[in-house]
Amino acid sequence: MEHLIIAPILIPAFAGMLLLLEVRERQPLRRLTGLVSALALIPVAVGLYLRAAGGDILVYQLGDWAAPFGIVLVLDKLSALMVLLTSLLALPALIYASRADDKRGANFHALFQLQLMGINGAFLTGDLFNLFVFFEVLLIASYGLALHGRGPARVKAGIHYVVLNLIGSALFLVALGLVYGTTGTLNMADFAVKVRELDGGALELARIAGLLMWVVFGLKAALFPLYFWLPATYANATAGVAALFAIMTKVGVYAIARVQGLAFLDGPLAGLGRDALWVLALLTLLLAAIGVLGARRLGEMVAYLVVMSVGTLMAGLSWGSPEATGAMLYYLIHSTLVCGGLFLLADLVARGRGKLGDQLVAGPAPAGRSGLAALFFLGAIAVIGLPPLSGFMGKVALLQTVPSPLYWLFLLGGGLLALVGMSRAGSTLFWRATGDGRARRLDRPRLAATVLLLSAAPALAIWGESVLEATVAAAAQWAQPGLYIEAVLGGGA
Amino acid sequence: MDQVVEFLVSAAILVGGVFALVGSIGLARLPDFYLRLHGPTKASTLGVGGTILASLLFFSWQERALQLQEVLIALFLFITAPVSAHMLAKAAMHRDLKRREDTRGRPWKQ
Amino acid sequence: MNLAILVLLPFLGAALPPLAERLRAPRTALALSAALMPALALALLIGPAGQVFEGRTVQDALSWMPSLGLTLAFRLDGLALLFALLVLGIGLLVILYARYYLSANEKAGRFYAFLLLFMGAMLGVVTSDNLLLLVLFWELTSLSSFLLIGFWSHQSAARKGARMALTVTGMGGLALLAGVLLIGQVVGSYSLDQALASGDLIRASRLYPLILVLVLLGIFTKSAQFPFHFWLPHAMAAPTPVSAYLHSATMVKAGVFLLARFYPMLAGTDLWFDLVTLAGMATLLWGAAAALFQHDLKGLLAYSTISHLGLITLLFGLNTELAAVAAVFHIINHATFKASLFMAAGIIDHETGTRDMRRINGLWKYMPYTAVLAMVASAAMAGVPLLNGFLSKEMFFAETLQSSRLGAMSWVLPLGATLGGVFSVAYSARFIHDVFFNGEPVNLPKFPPHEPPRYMKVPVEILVALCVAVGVLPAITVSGLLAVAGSATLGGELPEYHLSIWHGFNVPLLMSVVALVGGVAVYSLRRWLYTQYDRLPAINANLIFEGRVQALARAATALGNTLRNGSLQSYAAWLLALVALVLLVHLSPAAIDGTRGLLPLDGVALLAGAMLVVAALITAVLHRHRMTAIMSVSVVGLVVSLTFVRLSAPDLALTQLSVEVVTVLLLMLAMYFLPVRTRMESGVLRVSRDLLLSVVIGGGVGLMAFAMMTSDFQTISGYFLDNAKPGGGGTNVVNVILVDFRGFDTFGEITVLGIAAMGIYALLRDLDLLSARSDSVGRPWARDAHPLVLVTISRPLLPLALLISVYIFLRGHNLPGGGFIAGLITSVALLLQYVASGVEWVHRRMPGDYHPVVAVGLLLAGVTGLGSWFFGHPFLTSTFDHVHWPLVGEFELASAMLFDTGVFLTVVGATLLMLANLGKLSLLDDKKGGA
Amino acid sequence: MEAMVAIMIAVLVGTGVYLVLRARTFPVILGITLLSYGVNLFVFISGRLALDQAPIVGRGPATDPLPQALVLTAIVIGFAMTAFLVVLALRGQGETGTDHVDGDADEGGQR
Amino acid sequence: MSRLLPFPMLSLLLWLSWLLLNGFSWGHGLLGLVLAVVLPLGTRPFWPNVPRLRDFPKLVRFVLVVHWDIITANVVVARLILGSPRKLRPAFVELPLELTDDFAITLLASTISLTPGTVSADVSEDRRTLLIHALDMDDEAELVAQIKQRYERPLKEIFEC
Amino acid sequence: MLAIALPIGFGLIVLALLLNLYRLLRGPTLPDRALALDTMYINAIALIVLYGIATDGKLYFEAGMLIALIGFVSTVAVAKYMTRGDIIE
Ligand code: NA
Ligand code: NA
Repeated sequence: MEHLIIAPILIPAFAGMLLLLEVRERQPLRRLTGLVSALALIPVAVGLYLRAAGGDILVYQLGDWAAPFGIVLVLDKLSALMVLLTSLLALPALIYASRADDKRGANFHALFQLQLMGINGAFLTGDLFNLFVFFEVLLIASYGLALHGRGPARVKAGIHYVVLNLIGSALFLVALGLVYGTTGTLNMADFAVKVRELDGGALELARIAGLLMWVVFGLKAALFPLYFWLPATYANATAGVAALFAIMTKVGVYAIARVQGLAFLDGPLAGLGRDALWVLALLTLLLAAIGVLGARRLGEMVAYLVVMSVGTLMAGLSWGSPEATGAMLYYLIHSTLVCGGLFLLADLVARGRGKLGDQLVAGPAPAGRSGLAALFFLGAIAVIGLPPLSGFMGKVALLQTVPSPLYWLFLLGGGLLALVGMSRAGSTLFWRATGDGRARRLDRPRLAATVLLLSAAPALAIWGESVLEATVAAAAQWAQPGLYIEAVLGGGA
Repeated sequence: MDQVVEFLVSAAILVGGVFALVGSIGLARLPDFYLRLHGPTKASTLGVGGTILASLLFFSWQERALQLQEVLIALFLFITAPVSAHMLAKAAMHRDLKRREDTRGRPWKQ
Repeated sequence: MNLAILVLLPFLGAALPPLAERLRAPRTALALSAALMPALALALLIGPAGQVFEGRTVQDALSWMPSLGLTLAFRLDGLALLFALLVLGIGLLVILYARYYLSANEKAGRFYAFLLLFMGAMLGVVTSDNLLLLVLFWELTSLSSFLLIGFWSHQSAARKGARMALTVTGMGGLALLAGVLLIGQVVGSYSLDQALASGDLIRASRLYPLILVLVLLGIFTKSAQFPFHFWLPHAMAAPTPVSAYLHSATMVKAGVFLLARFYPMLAGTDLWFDLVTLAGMATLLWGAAAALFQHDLKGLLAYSTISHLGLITLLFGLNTELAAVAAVFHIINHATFKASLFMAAGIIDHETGTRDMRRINGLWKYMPYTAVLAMVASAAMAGVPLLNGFLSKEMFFAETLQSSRLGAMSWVLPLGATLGGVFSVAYSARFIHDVFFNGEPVNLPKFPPHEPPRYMKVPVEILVALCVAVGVLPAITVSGLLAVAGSATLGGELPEYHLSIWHGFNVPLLMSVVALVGGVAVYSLRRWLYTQYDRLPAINANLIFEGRVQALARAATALGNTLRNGSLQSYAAWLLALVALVLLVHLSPAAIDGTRGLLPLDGVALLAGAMLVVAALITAVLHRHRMTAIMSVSVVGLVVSLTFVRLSAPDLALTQLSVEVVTVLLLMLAMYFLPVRTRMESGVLRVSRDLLLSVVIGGGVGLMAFAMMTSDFQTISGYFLDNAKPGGGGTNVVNVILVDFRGFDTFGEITVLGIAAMGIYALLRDLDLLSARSDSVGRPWARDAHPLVLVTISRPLLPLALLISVYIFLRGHNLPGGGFIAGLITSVALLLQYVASGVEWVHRRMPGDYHPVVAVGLLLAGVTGLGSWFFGHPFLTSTFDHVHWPLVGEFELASAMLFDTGVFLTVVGATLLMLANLGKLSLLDDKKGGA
Repeated sequence: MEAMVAIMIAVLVGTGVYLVLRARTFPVILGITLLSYGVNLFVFISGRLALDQAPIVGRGPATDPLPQALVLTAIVIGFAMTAFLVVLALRGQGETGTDHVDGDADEGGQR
Repeated sequence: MSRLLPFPMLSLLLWLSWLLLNGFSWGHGLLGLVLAVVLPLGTRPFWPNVPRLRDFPKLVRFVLVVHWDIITANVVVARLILGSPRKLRPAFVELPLELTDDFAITLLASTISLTPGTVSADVSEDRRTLLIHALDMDDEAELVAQIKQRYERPLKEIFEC
Repeated sequence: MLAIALPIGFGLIVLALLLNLYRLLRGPTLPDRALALDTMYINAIALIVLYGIATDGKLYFEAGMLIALIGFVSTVAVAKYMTRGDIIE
């Protein structure tokens, strides 16, 4: 039994608890604890990924109870990839927040760690109800983080975010009730096996359970018409938090991929809701692109870019082929890191512009204008999908594997709208500057964190083949639910 | 079961039920809040008391040993119920709730 | 020799000038640092060039993303060589020119960097042997030209021009990408080599029309073909070296380069002829005519460029080999004379301070040397014999006569060509006459103008010399290059043709003569034409485009705001409507097909159920009376608890009951700061919508519940019933599941509780809230804050409640109870102390920060889980044993108890952290308000 | 009995949905509470109904214990979430001066 | 002893409660004893004034009297409730207190509330008067005298000198 | 005999609960409603104890005890809210 599998959950969990124990509010100590944990997650995640890349699916039986009776963690290529991605995103986001933002409210570091715990748990768990629990962990932590700091807009957005997710949690429970009520199990693999044997009314209920899960995961992923909460929530969140949130929508995408890959690739419910997801994904893509164009703040624009990436990803996923899923995963990695970096960048810009913040109106140039402009240019190219950065590779991969004229039109057209929007934004912020603003230097650690995340774009382009090979391999494994089921139900029991 | 015990249990149940109901009837039909306050705090305590007595008898007989756990319910209720009534009375006086005109004495200003 | 390195050199070179600038290098050194890499590249090109002239194609490939079909594959054939020479050669001249053009205070380092980026991209476009790589470089040219056009970013025109160029060419680039992907789909490879060899396959493909249209979209936008030409004049806001480079020799030529490159793949069909010829002809005429009317020197050149690009395009469209060769020839010629003209225009701008031809007159007097150069180049542009422009234009005229595709309408082509020639001569004449003669300068910002610095003229001299050399001695100067480029374009043998000045008296010559005479005639009529032109409504593409974009952005914002209207309820309605839709579409009464026997319904259950229904409805109907609603919700909670009692779930009943109490406390704490009533706000329509959603979703869930309850199913739960005792050491199966089988869920659950408490603490910290100074009827609050009876009773209740907590906790593993319920009881008892005696009183008696309690609780649970590692078991593996003590007897010790203690502490800590801090709010308020 | 419970669930979910769609935080909180009751019952009955069969080993026939454990977890989480929402509503009241959440357009515009 | 058992009555109550809950066994007797000692000690700070029990037998007597009163008066009150509300003669009555100990006053107030027909509505700030609401009062003096005699006096004897 | 007494007992208490609900619905004042709720809690105890007798088990005794012990806290909170607004001061 490899205890390393549970480490991505336990490391931040214990870090969070220890942070809670530290009552004297010694910020340096808290920062250190948080950063050490975030740093430690990276080698752990790399190690896990390397284990998974070998091709075996590893199962960790909590409490030594065999599936489907106990809860299991499952490490396959897909979940390992997601955990690795999370760790890579988390460290720069935390570095950025640790400069000063963490002091703007209580318990920041503990919440951050427990958020990581929730995210990693959601990626690793092989049990549907446990997925619900980890969803709640990551949600409640994200509520706290989204509201970290102050300001009416943040609170208002926070209320929207919280209430919608509470409704979402209720729906998830209904879905879980149906899952258990029809198949008598909660283990994902077991569910996948038993759902294939259903018929009659039970099948009908299981179908609704699946569709409700799509709704719930779609809410997390921010699919149309469920994304409306996202722009305000993300745009108003503290930068480091917004950057971390770039992975949150991906949890939704992952959950859909996971459940779909296990239970709905074949059998009586094959392709469940795929058409609807496809349509919604395309609409999301389009509307988010329009949102990018119409955004009036940089943070809002980046938030819409996040939504746009979700549309792009979900369309790729709902196309259903392993190849498209492989391409989708590459794009997922790219968009998570780049959007995270852009959130940080938006904050750097806002900081340099005083009261104007990240509003897209002409004003004094931010401190370190040319450097920021260069970063913005880089990030914009990447996120729009222009060469030679990772966005281009990702889009080409998706276009190649999803040969649908409609998708091409939306993806390329959306890219064009984003191009127009981002070029306007960049022009307004960096070119139309009315004289140089405050001559303050850029904060180096903040800049470093931003650069770290944005450097994903060139890195994913240069080493694109290795990454794409990895994501394609993950998708290939994903497309063979039998392997997963065998590992969970066959092996350890 | 012994007829006598059964009779006693049944009687206790009925007594409890009747007093619970009477208390609630008081709550429902008495004309002002202060009067309504008497219904539940009195009758309900005996209502619960009756059922608890029934339960004591029943289980003690059943287990052939004294089963007094339920006494604790009564104990706790006797400790807490007057507080509820007291606090509600204070609330009513604070709000200067209407009382029946022929009420003698006056409530205190809060 | 590695072609990849050749392409890489300018990119590497882009780093040098900024570095030099940072080192405060003088301007010349800066220019030299910029020139270094291109010069090196040009030198390195000599070797492979020799091979190309021997008729070979030099190829070179590195792997990049083979799974995408994207390889770093390069090829150097005649066509690529031609363009590489143009890109590098003219590039070097432009760097030299820019050394003098840019003023001292401009960021020359950055400028050169952008220029070199562009150069590298352009080099990449022309040498790519991989279609995706080609697109990649293609887009890079758009991006780097965006930076170059916007170089003077303080100018609005520059910013807008840059964005327009990027938008239009970017759109084309996306279309090209789509086209290329389709080609790849048809050919099965993105290798240019293979694609060029698969022309027949592509043309026969069902996708051919789509491919053609997409590729042409890319080409036309880049080469400013009608109707995508409008961005080019506005790109003239760029510094002149940029125009000289991008808009004469390179970027706009990328489009026609691609026409040449894809010629073997896509040309030869009627569709090709129709689309390409038509666009070319329209562009030729429109550009030529518009050029005449520009008063801006660079504007004239820009439209002239458009026109010449149209000419080249038209030639490619004609589908004859000779026309293609002519097109390639004209590419060379146009590059040389147009680059020199731009530079000359830049010199004039530089020396006079304006580009307005209405003010610039009679410069012959002031800068005769420059005038000569410019006049020669203009003559070449006009197609005057003995200059290079004449030769290719002659070939063009000849080719227009050969086409028969239009049947009876075939005369249109030569006519159009001649007409284009006429205007071309006219605007060239204007460039010469209006600038260098035509009286005296008017109000020049810089006066008097004089010749520019010596070396600023060198690039122009070189280019003009080339114009003359090619024009006079074509066979010696250009024929070799043209031959290899032409054959590479055609992808095979060259047709028979002769580059000579004199072909005898023939129709093309006649057309040339007509063009020259007609052009001069048109120019002499210019005053009348200008007045006519001024009567036409002015069209400013920049304004229109910017207006469109802004309107689009506004519409986008409006649409965004309509959907994302800031109303939580509309978001929630979308979510719930989606659920309702799922239920309406997929749920049918047929789902109730179970055969499970029903339980009898008794009166008590019926009445209790009715009570719940009534209370829930009261809550919904009377929700605006908030206190009433809170109480009716409590009734619902009570009935739910009773339901759990009735339906064999004692643990749930206990949990529900204790949670209920804490929730009411919480709500009452909150109510102090919230309005007592909700105003009536929803309209009938809104209420009906919400009712509909409620009925559908409520009904649907109820129906599903009934369907589930009435059908049998296979479940794993038998395992838990069987193993709770032997495996988990407890008889309360629910508890064993919670602390053992699914202890990980509980671990997560208490984490949620802990996080919620932390988040609440953070939310409450320095929250400014106005509390009500009087109750809902306006009466001041009662005096008695701590009623005696309440205070006194709360005291013994604390130890009693703790006793009960211990009892509930200890029995939990075997009977209903457990850490969670025990924790809640303890919390309530402690909260009662707060309610009865106040925060300060309580905090004098016990520590007020509950963070450590939560932490210790979570850690205890976590560490218990970790403990199993030391025994080689997974996280949270439990163990238990029966211990026998004298007197006490036998009792069980289970690690799960330790875990449950963690749960207990977390619950106590979290609940108190939440509620006590909420209670403390009013203290802050009191201090602030001094009430 | 099953029909009775189904109706209870339907009413709870229905009223919950209705209240969640009201324009202020307070009814939304109530709505979430009712919705949670309904949903918890729904999960609970996924183990089917049983009278007097508490899942305690050694007391004869026992009902399905698993959904009970799940609901217990759900109740705790629901409590945490409700508490958070209540305090958030207070925060909203404190920072915006109202508990209205049916907002105006354009809040993405300002920070 | 008083250090270890600050409130012997409470400890006894806790111990008995524990045995009531768990039934008697040596184990539980011991555990209950531990709890009966530990819990009062732990909650010691919450008891600023220790009510001293003077007379245990009187307490038992008092409890029995109260129970008897509850039962008998319940019948009376039931009749009142079911009868015509018109016939009720409600009244607020102020009872002058002789008791001075908070705990004793609270016990008196609770007793009054528990016995049918009367509810203690308030205690004056100076703790000298108890406000009682009576459901159906014949004569104020009689009621006050009855309460004083039946409840207040025993309580005074139990808890105060 | 018990077989008759029990249903009657249940009936009486449920009837009482319904009357409480009526008062809760009717009001007219907040203290009335709070009192009604408090009474419901107490009647619920009786119901639970009866259920224990009816099912011949003591599993639900704790539920009744819990209500008796801490059920009044919500009533106290409501009453305190009405008099002081601030329930924890
Ligand atoms: Na002029
Ligand atoms: Na307070």
